[in-house]
Amino acid sequence: METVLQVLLNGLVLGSVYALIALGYTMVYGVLKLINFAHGDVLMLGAFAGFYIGSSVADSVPMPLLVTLVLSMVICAVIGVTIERLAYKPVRAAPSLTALITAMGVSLFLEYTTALVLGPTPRGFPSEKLLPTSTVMAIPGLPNISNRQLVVMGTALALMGLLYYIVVHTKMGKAMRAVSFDKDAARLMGINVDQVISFTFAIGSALAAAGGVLFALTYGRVDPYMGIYPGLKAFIAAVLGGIGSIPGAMLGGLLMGFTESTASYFVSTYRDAVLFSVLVIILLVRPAGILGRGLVEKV
Amino acid sequence: MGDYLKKWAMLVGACLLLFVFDRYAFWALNGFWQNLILLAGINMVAALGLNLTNGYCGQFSLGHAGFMAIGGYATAFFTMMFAWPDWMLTFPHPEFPIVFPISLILGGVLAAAAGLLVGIPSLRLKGDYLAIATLGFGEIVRVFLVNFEYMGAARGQTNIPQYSNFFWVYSIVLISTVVILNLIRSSPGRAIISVREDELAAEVMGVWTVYYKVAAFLLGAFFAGVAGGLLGHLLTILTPEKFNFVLSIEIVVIVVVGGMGSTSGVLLAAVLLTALPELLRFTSGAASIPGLSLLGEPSMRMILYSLTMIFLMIFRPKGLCGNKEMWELWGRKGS
Amino acid sequence: MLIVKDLHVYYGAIHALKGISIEVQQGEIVTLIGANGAGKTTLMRTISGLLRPREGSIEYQGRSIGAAPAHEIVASGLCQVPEGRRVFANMSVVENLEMGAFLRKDPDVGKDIEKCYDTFPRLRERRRQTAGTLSGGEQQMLAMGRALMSQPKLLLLDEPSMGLAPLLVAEIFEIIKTINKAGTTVLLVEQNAHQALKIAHRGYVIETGHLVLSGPASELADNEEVKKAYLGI
Amino acid sequence: MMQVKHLTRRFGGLVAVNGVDLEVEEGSLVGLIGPNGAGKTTCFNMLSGVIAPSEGAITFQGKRVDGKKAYQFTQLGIARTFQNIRLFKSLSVLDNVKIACHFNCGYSMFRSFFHGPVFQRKEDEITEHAMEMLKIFKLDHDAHEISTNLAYGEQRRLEIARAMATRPKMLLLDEPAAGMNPTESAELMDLIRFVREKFATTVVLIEHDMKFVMGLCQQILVLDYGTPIAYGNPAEIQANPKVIEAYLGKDEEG
Repeated sequence: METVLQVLLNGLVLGSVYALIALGYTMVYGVLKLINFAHGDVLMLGAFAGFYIGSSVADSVPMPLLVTLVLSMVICAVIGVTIERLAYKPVRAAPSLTALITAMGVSLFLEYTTALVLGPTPRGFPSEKLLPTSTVMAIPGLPNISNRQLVVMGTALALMGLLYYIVVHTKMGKAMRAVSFDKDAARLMGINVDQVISFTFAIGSALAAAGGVLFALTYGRVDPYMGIYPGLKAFIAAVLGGIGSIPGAMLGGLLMGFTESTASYFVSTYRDAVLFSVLVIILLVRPAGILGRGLVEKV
Repeated sequence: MGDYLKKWAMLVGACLLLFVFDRYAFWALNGFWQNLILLAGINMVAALGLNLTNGYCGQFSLGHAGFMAIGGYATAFFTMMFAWPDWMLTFPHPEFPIVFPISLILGGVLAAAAGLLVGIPSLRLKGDYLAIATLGFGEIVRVFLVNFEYMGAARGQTNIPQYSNFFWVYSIVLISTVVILNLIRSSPGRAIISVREDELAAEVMGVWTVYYKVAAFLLGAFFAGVAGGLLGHLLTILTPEKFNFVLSIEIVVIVVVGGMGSTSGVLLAAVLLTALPELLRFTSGAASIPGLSLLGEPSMRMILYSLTMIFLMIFRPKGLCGNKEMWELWGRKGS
Repeated sequence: MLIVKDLHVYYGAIHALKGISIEVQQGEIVTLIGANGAGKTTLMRTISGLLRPREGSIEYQGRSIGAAPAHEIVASGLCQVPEGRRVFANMSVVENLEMGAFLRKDPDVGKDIEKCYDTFPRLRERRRQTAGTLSGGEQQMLAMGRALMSQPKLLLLDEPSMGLAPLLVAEIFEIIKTINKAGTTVLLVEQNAHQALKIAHRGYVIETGHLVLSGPASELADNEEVKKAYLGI
Repeated sequence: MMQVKHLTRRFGGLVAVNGVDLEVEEGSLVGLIGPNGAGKTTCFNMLSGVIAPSEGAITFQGKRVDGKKAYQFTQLGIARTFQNIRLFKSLSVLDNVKIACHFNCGYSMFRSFFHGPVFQRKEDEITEHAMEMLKIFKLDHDAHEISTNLAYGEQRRLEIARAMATRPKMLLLDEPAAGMNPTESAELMDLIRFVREKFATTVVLIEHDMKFVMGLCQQILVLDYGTPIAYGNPAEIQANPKVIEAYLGKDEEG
C-alpha cells in the first residue's frame, strides 16, 4: 500500500511539472501549428538562469527561490520571443516540416552553444541553499512527503492556475484562443497576430523556465542536455492530452507523470521505452489525443 | 539488350577498379583520411536510403538511426555469432570473407522488416506527427539495445571484425546510387514521387499510395541497415548511444542540405557534412588564432550543423540541389 | 468614403480580380452581386488587408490602405463580417463580442455589448453558450454583432444570407437596414440578388473578375442582364 | 453507365449531400450545378472514391463500387480533376502524365531496379502514350517544362490530359473553367466536346460559369443544400422557378 501511494505521489509531483512544460508546446502549436522542438532547451536555459541567479542571491535576498523563479521566467520569456522572431517567423508561411527542421536546428543550437560557452559538464544546483530539505509528513503507513515535493507541486499548480486565468479572463488570453482558432477571423477583429504569437512564446517559455528551475531543484543539477528528455516527455504529454488543448496538456502531463513513476517502479530499465511506446500508440490510435479536435483535410 | 548488359558490365568494372584502388593505393593514405573517406561513404548509403523515404516519397522520418542500429547489430551478429561453415569465414580471402556481404544483406533485410513494421502503422500519420512517431520508434530501439545483454547492453558490442574497407563501402555506394536512380526513373519510382507531390492527386491517378509509402519506408530502412552494418564493421564497436536521435538528425541534415529528392545532391552533402567538422578539428591545433581554435571544439561541430539547418530552412529550404540532379541543374545553366 | 481603383488580385496563377473599380459613399448601402466564383470574396479580403493587390489602389477616407496590415485597417473603422461567419466556435458568445471590441480601450464596451443584445435578442439568451453550438442564423447574428463591437464606420458583409432559411434571411436584411440607418455605411456582398438589391442604394454586378454592370439598385433589380450574369442565358 | 442511388454524406451533424439519385448514360455529358456550399464537390468526392458515402449506392458498369478506394475507382475507369488544380507541381509535364499511366505499366518494382529489356520496352510504351496525350492536348512542346511553369489555362488542360491518360471511361471535371477568361473557356468547351468524341468518354462536370454549363451539357442536375432540386436539359433548368430561386433568392412580392 505504501509503495502504491509513494508511486502515486511521485507521479503527481513529476506530472505537475510535465504539465507545466506541456502547456508551452500546446500553446505554441495552437497558434502556429508548430512543434516547438526547442522548448525543452528553453527549459534548460531556464535552469541555467536559475543556477546563476540562485547561486548569487541565495544568501542576500528574502525568499531566494521565488526571486530565482521569477527572474528565470522573465529571462526565458525574452529568449522565447527572440527565438520566434529570428528563427520561426521567417518560416511561418513554409510547410510544417520546414518549420519543424528549423525548430530542431534551434534546439541543437541552444544545447551546443550552452555546452560551448558554459561547458558540457553538469553543475550542482544550489537546491539546499534555496530550499533546505525537510520531511513534512511522516505518518506511518503513508509515504513521506518532503517540503521540496510540496513546493514543486504547489508552484506548478499555482502557475497553471495563473495561466488558466490569463487564457480565460484576460484580453490577450482570449485573443490567443481566437488566433489559434482562426487567424484570418482574428485579423478581421483587429487583432495583431504577430503580437499574440510573441505573447504566446513569452508565456510558454516562462513556464518552461519555471519547469527547468523546478527540475533542477528536484535533481540538484543542471547541464546543457538536461532539457531533451523532459522536453520530449512533456511533448508526449501534450500529444497525449490533445495538442492544442490547454486542459489536455494538464491532463496529459499528469498521466505522463503517473506512467513514468509506475514504469520506473516495475520496469525501470525500460522506462523510456514505455513512454515512447505510449507516444507511438496514442499517435496511431487517437492522433488527436484525449481532448484534442481532429483535423480534416479539405479537398 | 546490348545497352543493358553494357551498363551492368561497366558497373562491375567500376567495382573492380575500386578493388584495385583499395589494394594498391588506399593504404597509402594516412589513417585520418582513410577513416574520413569511409565514414563519408557510409553516410552516403544511409542518406541515400533516407532520401528515398523523406526526399522522394515525402514521408518524413526521424527514426533512421533506429534502422541503422538494427542493421548494425544484426550484421555484427551474423559475422560474429552465427554458425557459418568455417570455409565461409576465409573464402575467398580472410580479409574479404563472403560472410560480410551476406551479413550486410541480412542486416539490411532485418532493418527493412523493421521498416515494414513501422511503415504500415505509420501510414495513418502525416507530416510532423509521422516525424515524431518515427523519432519515438528510434528511441524505443535504443532503449532495447541498452537492455540487450546478449550484445553488450549499454557497454556495446566490441571486437567486431574490421571488414569495412574502401572496396565494400564504395561498391555499395555505387550500386545503391545506380539502383536508386534506376528506381526513381521508372513507373514505380514516379509513383513514389507522386505521393510526395500530392497524395490525393496520386491516389486519383490510380496510384495505390499505401503500397508505395510502405515500399519507400522499407527500402529506406534497408539502406539504413546496410549503412549500420558497414559502420559497425568500420568502428569495430557498436554502442546504443551511437544510434541516438542526434544521428537521425545528422542524416536528415545531409538529405535536407543536399536537397530532398536529389540523389547527387545528397551524395555531395554527405561528403561536405562528413568532412567539414572533421577538418575543423585541425584548427584546434592552430591555437595561435583564438577564433579559429574555437572551431575545433567538439560542440562547434553541432553548432555549425544546427546553424546550417536554420539558415538553410530560412534562405534555401530546398537544399543545394532542390529536387534536381546536379547534371540537370548544370544542363539548364548551359542551355 | 471607400474608393477602389483598377484592382488586380492573383491567387497563385489565377487572375482573380481583373481591374475592379468601385466606390462607396458615406451613409450608403452598396451591394456587390454576382454568381459564385466571380471574385466577390477576393475583393472583400483584399479591402480588409488579408490579400495584397498586385495592381490598383484602395483608398479609405482619403488614405491609401492597399498595403496596411489588417489590424490597422480595422482600427481605422473598417470591419468585415467574413463569408461563412467565422465565429470563434470554441469561445462563448460574450467572448466573441469582446473580441470584436479588441482594439477599443474605452469603458463603454460593456454598454455596447448590452446594445448588441438589444439588436440581436437571441444572443442575450445564449451569451454563455459556446459559439459553435449556435444555429447558423444565430452565428450570423453573432458575427455581425462582433463586427459592430469595433464601432465601424464602414461595415463589410460577405454573403450574410449564405446557408440560411428564407425567414432568417429576411430578418438579417432588416437588421442590416437598421444598422445603416443608425449611421454605418455598408458594403454588402450577396449572391441573393433580389434581397440585396431591395435594401441597397446602389449595386455592382461582377462576373469572373470583371465589373459588368453598375447603377442604382432599383434599376438593377429590373435589369435582365443581371439574370444573364447568373444563369448564363 | 453509372447509377447513383440515394447518395448521402454527413459530416458530424451536417448533411452535405442528401439523397442524390442520378443515372449517367454512356456517352452523355452531365452538368452538376448549385450555389456555393450546395454539396457539389462532396458529391464528386464520393463519385471518385475520395470519400465514402454515408448512405446510398454507386454502381459503375454494373458493379457496386462504393466502399472502394479512390485508386480503385481510377483503375476501373473513373478519372477526375480538381477544383483547385492539383498537379504534381515540381515534376515535368511529361512526368505528370506518365504517373497516370503507372498502374498499367506492366512490370514489377523489382524490374525497375535493373532497367532490363522488358522494362525498357514497357517504359517506351508509356512514354509514347504520354506524348500522344500531350500532343492531343497541345502540350507536347512543353513536355519537359515543370508543370507549374505553365500558364493557368495550360495547367487546366494538363490536368485533363493527365486524367485522360488513365484511359477512363468516365471523366469527372470539377470546375474546369474556373479562373479562365471567356476565350479560354470557349476553347475549353471545344476541347471537352472533342475529348468526349475522340475517346468515347462520358463526362460529368461541376461548373459555376453558367454559359459554359448551359452551352455544353445535355442534362443538368441542380443541388441546393445538398438536395437535388431539379434535373433536366438546359432550357428546362433555366426556366425552373426553383432553380431561379436557389440562385437569385426568393422574390417575395412576386
